[in-house]
Amino acid sequence: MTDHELKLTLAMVVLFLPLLAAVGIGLGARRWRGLSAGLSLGATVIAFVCSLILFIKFHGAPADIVPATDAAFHGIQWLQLGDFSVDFAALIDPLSLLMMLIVTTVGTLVQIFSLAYMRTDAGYSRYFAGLSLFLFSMLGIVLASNLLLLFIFWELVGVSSYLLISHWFEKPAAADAGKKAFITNRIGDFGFLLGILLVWQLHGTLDIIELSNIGAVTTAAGLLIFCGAVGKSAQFPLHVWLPDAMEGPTPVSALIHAATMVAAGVYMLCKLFFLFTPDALVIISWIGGITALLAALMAIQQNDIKRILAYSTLSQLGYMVMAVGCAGPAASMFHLTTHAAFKALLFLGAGAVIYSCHHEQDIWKLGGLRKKLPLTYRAFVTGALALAGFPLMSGFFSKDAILAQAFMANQPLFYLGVAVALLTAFYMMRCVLVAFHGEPRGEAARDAHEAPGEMTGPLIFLSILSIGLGWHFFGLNDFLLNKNIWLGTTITGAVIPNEITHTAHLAAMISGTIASLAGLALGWVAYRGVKQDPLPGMLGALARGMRDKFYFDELYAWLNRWTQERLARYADCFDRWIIAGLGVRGSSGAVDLTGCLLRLVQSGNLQTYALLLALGLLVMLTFFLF
Amino acid sequence: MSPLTYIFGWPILMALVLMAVPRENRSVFRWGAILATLGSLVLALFVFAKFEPINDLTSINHGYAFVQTAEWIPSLGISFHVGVDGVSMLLVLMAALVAFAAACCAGGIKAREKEFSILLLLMTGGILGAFMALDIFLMYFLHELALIPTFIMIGVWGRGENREFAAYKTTLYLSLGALLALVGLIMIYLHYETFNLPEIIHRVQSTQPDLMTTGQQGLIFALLMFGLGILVGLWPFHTWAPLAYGAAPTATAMMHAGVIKKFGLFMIIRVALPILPDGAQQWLPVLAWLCLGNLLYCGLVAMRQRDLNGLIGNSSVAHMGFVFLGIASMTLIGLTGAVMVMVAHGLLAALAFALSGHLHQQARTLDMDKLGGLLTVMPFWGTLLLMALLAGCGLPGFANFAGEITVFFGAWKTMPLITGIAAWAALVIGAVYMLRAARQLLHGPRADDAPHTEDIPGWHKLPFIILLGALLLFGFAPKLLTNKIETARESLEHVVEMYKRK
Amino acid sequence: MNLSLISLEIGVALLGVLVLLAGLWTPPHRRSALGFCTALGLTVLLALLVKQGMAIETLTDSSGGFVRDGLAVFFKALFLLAGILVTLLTMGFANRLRTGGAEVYALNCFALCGMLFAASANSFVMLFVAIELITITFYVLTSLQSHRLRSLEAGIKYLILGAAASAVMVFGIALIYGSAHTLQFNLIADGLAAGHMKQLLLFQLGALLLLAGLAFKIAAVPFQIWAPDVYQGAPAPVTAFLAIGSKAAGFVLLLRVLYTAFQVQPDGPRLLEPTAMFSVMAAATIIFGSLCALRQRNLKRLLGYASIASAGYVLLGIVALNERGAAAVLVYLAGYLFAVIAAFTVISILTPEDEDEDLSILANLHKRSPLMALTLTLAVASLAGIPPLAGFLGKFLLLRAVIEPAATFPWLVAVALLGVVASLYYYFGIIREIFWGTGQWWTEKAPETAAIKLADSQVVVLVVCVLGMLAVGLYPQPILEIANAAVQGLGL
Amino acid sequence: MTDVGLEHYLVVSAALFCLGLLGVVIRRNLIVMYMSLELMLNAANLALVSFSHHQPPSPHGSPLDGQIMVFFIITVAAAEVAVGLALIVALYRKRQTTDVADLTSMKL
Repeated sequence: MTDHELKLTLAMVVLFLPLLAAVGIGLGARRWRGLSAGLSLGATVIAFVCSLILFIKFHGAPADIVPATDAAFHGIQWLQLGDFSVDFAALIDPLSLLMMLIVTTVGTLVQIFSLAYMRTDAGYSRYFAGLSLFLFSMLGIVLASNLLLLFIFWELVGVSSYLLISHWFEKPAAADAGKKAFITNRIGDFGFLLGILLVWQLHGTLDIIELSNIGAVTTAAGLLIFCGAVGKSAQFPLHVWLPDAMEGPTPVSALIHAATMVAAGVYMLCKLFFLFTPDALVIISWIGGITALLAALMAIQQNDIKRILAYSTLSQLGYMVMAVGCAGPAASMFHLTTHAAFKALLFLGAGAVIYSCHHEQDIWKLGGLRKKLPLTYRAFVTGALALAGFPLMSGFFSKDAILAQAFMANQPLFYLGVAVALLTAFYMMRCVLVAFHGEPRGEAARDAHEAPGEMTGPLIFLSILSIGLGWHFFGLNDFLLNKNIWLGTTITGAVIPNEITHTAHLAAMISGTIASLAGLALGWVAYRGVKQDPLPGMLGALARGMRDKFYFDELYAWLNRWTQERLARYADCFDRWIIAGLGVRGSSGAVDLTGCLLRLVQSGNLQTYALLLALGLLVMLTFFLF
Repeated sequence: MSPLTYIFGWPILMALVLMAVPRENRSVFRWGAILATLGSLVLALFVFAKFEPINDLTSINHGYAFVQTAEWIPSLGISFHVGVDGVSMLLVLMAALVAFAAACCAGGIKAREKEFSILLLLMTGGILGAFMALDIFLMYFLHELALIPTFIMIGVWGRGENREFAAYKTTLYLSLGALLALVGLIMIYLHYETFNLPEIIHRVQSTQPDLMTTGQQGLIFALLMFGLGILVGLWPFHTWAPLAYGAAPTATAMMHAGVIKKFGLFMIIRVALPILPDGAQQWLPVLAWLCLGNLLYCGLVAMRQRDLNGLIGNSSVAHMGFVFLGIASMTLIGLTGAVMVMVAHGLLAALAFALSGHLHQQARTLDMDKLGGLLTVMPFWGTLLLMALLAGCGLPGFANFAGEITVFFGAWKTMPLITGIAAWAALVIGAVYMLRAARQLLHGPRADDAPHTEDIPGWHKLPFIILLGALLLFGFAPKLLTNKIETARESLEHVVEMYKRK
Repeated sequence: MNLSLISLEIGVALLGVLVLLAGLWTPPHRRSALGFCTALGLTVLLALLVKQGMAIETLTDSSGGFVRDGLAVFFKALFLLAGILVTLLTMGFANRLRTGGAEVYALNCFALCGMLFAASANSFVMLFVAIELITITFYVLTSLQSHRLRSLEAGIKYLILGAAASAVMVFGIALIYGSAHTLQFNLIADGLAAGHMKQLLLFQLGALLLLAGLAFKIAAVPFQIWAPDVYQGAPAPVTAFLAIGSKAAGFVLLLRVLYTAFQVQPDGPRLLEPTAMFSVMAAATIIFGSLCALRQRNLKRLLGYASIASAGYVLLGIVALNERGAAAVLVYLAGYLFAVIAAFTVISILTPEDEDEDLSILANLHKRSPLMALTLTLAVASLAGIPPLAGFLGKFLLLRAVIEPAATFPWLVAVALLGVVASLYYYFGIIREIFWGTGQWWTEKAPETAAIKLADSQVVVLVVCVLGMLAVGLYPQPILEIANAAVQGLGL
Repeated sequence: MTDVGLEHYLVVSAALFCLGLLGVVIRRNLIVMYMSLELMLNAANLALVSFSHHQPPSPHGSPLDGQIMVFFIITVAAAEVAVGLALIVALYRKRQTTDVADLTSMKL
């Protein structure tokens, strides 16, 4: 078996096994809960193993498209019309190998965790089918070799996310959240689609490899493509769906809304880095920065443990996008990887807490869990420290890389980044202190007991990754800094990812450490042993604003009501009253009325008839004779 | 004899046979209809499989396969003339699929089964024949044969308070459309003195390209565009559609929304575009803007619907906008996309109306405010409805997406603004109303006073599965569609070339 | 004088006289045998006519006033067929007449005789006599149910207005005679062609008055005023005969006068402006007939208005001023024959003795008599122009004729389309009453449900009409050929 | 003595015709209306006869045509009168009236 064939086989196994699992569950396995879970988990584990083999074996190889270069597989065309063709082919480059590995790893862990977490759920089989479908779609994004294929899987992850968020569809909040997520994503996808169309018009191709040989052409195309990432990675101004998506089961939040799907936007930006002009990058970086700051501020005043994590996810995604904008896709991918580990850890930890505390999610009703759930506590703290960028944790290194990029590209963003790092440390400290320390403040917290092994096992594994992923020993950073793994950077005129200078490195390291420690310290001071949140008293209106997410939901609801809904109402009224009413009924009524009037002529009186006859004759003679 | 003749002759023959059966034998009618449509379906699949492209436009059959001709009214230049190319082949297959599904779904009819079955079969035969006719008169004639049962079925077996109004409005509206188109067709005939479609097209494209002046072409094209547009629900002539589908019995709504409505579009592609390239040049820009009326405006109207059928009806009108956009783009890609959307939407509309028909049969209401949480009580139905709704908002994996995206690619280069607005309507507005329906009907808690509903039993699932299966099949492998359309490529290219000639 | 030329007319007249005489000795309960004999006799005559064939050689008598060409033969066959069907239809109705059980058959024969002459008229003398024979007979026929005030009233209205129209026409003939110095069609044409026409204004005035008289016969606006009342008041079989026979006679005379005598052609001498006149007339007729019928509940009156609208459509074929138009008129009338007779047969059976022919009498018809329901539905669909019935073909041909590239009247076509759409509304109303009518909602009376027993003669009429509509609609090739050949003689 | 020419006859004829028409239009009694109709027919007769009399020699058509026509008209008119009067009598026996205003059972 040649390398090429091996690559192809493994990639296809990775991609299609989850789909087969989903189809299998849908077609009949859903009647047996264990079989469904087994199918799904088995597929994911095999996919994980294959990904691992692929990564180890090929992580240094240049980008390769399978099977389009393989004559035997040339037939797999999804669509072909003249000069417009969409090949179903996988683009395997080091970046996609890394992403595959991340997705399958987290996927495996989350599924193991779910075995216990969802055990009593009525929609157990449906849940695993959804997860498998999601994994298929996500891996499709990772492997897609052209933009349209990417868009297809992009949409499919959207729908699997929709299905999983509204898994508990009887709950109105969950159902609404799913809908909101899907529609908000669709707004981003709208831009994405236009971007694809524009790229096709300007470049004449949609194939990523071919595109990478052309490079960026206009700012507009890049920005439109970026719209897709704004939607999927929940960037400002389309960030509103992600917190609501926490209505889904917690493992889903861990997998989809923390580690993988929301990172797909960042992944796409990194992979298509060559499509962005410097102007586009500036805008991208600012969007990322704003998202990071806003989300961090909002996170400070949230009380739901999952929502805190959701806002922190938003904030970290903003970080990654900012890094891409600062011409640092390597830093971005680095943070994406570490973030996947520690945020999955945090979410699963939160899941364990929620599981143990009978679905109590308000941190002010928890407390004192440190003693009841020691293992979970340790895991959660590990994750929190990693997220806060505590020195030598994985998050420290990746955040450091991003700050360094920002330092070189855009100084204001650097300071913004530092501020965000401080805020991050602060709210994570708040979360840990309030939820785990002190005395239990609610029934649920008092009765809590440690979760079973299926749940703690993944926690331990992820804790290890969260600590060590950034170390030089893992080689992740070096791997990403290798220029060869980036598409399109070899052509002339392309934007080259920045190389981090020593000064930047130093500045980032020092300010990052200080921010992290300062944030943790502030949090310790503010929340040590408190019974209720002291911040609203100190900050007043600002704290309210943070708690109410700066009123974005209200703003959008208002906007929607005043634009689209109002238009819809006008259209409906127009339809009902003007077209169907005035137009159709009106004209038929007019005809009817004319008919009634005309009939008056037939008065029944012979004399009138004779008169009309004579008049008719007269009219006829007048008209046609003279 | 060509197998095509059997495909559409078989249901008509069955209708005639059923006329002689006494009305007491209720099940005979039901099974007769199913059997006849199944026969057509099997034959259509056979033809689909055997179909071999004949790309030689100069051949005696002008690139059509399975051609059969016979004299009918020679003194008017009218003949019995059937044949298929890639485009009509797909529509025939889709029509046969939907007809079979509709016959299976006709079980809800509990009164006058005899007449219903006969009308359904006439409808099926008529529309199948209309898609394969190569004589313009025959085409029109068979379409009318399919259209008229619609009116009767809405009037007799329709539901709701205003079914009579719906029947009247539909009749008058659609007849007006058909008549306008007829005037246009007669005007074409007066120039060429024949109704033989391939011959006329051949003369337009090679020997007599300038037989009609630009002004005449413009007039005729306008007549065809608006006449056929009324049949399809082109904005602003669409208000009959939601009304009619709201009142029509399930099988009728499936057949009409799914298949018969496609005829207007088919005729624009088949007759108006090739014969009237100059007319097309004058009017297609107008059509491009009108299609936004469908996509955007009807989408917005659909957002306001409280009734499931109203929503599906409006959305089905909205989806016609894609086809119009594809036609207006006048590119090979756009036209291909238009045909794909026609096929996909035919299957989808039939599926959606079949589902809403089942719900109505169970709950006696389609008011979305009164229903909720149905996914728990009717998992199979609910899953299918969810998939249909998602297909309706253009989710990849369903044939609709393949068609819509192709249309966008076809239209983008020439009309970026319109395509952009259309994409907004497709991606966002479509998602808003489709998911709203899912949220209200399937999700959420069940109301305490919700009517008792039961899932689709046993073999009754078959038609649903067939329709959904076809949607998924063509969605995952749109090449199955494009391969067939590709065989008509040369003639489509001719059309595009003629269009761009000036 | 070659008697064999008019043998058909003689035969029909003789048949009428024989029936009248036989009626004297026939006891009242055997009267239907008279009808049967009449129908048989007419059938034999029709068979003879067909056997002589549509021999399309033009034969004229020595004086030139009578012509027997394709057109004449076509219409003679049409009239005879109508006569046979109406006679059969009358057999079922005769017991309602109270008086004149035998006379009705004889009068039918005489009217038919007039029509046969009209089909062959080639001079104004013949035209006048034929028309008067038809009209005066119809005065009597209309008021034959003299115990019904409506019948009598209709007769008198028809009489006064019809006589006035005749007087107008005759005055027109006089003026034409004054300017052309002859009453023979082809001689007038020769005179026109040779430019002998001196007093042009006189001729035009005369022609207009003459056309007004003919327009009265076909009930075209503004001379439609009599039609609704007479259609409503006359006994149903008479209305049927009036609707097809009298109207078709009007049209054959119109064709002859316009094309043979006046030689109007699209590019001919501009003595008249027939195109403008007839297009306005057609449009007004279509609009008036269609709109007035919309809210009409009396079935016969409704069909009266509908027949006005139909006359408008037929006029479209005359507007076209070409062979196609003329042929379309012929085919349309052939289809119209079956539809109208079918409709009036059903009405004649259903109409209660002393009541209105309100639409509600149709309620439950599909249960009471499926054959009648089917026939009436098809008849109405055919009148509305729905394929695959004869009416569709007729309207198709008329539209085709009027949409000629040379003479486009966009507004006229638009009016015609609107008329068709409006007509769908009221025809659909009839079908609705048949299948899901609920009877008279304003009274508490439940609709009749008793099954209706049809007489054999009525079944024959219904079946013939259904077959006729379907045959003309589905396989029109033969009739098209005949019609095309028939209009050759018009000199277009 | 003034020569009475074709024009004079025609003027009289036209006047008669118009008078007849006017009579039909304005009179309410059926019998009088009927008489007016006869007047119109006779106007036509007068015109025909005078045309026939003043017809110049012409290659086609006999000058007697017009007068033959007149005989036909008179005959037909007689038949018409017979039928008409019978109807009016029948009406009178049924309704005791000959006023047209009473004949409006069918309208609209």
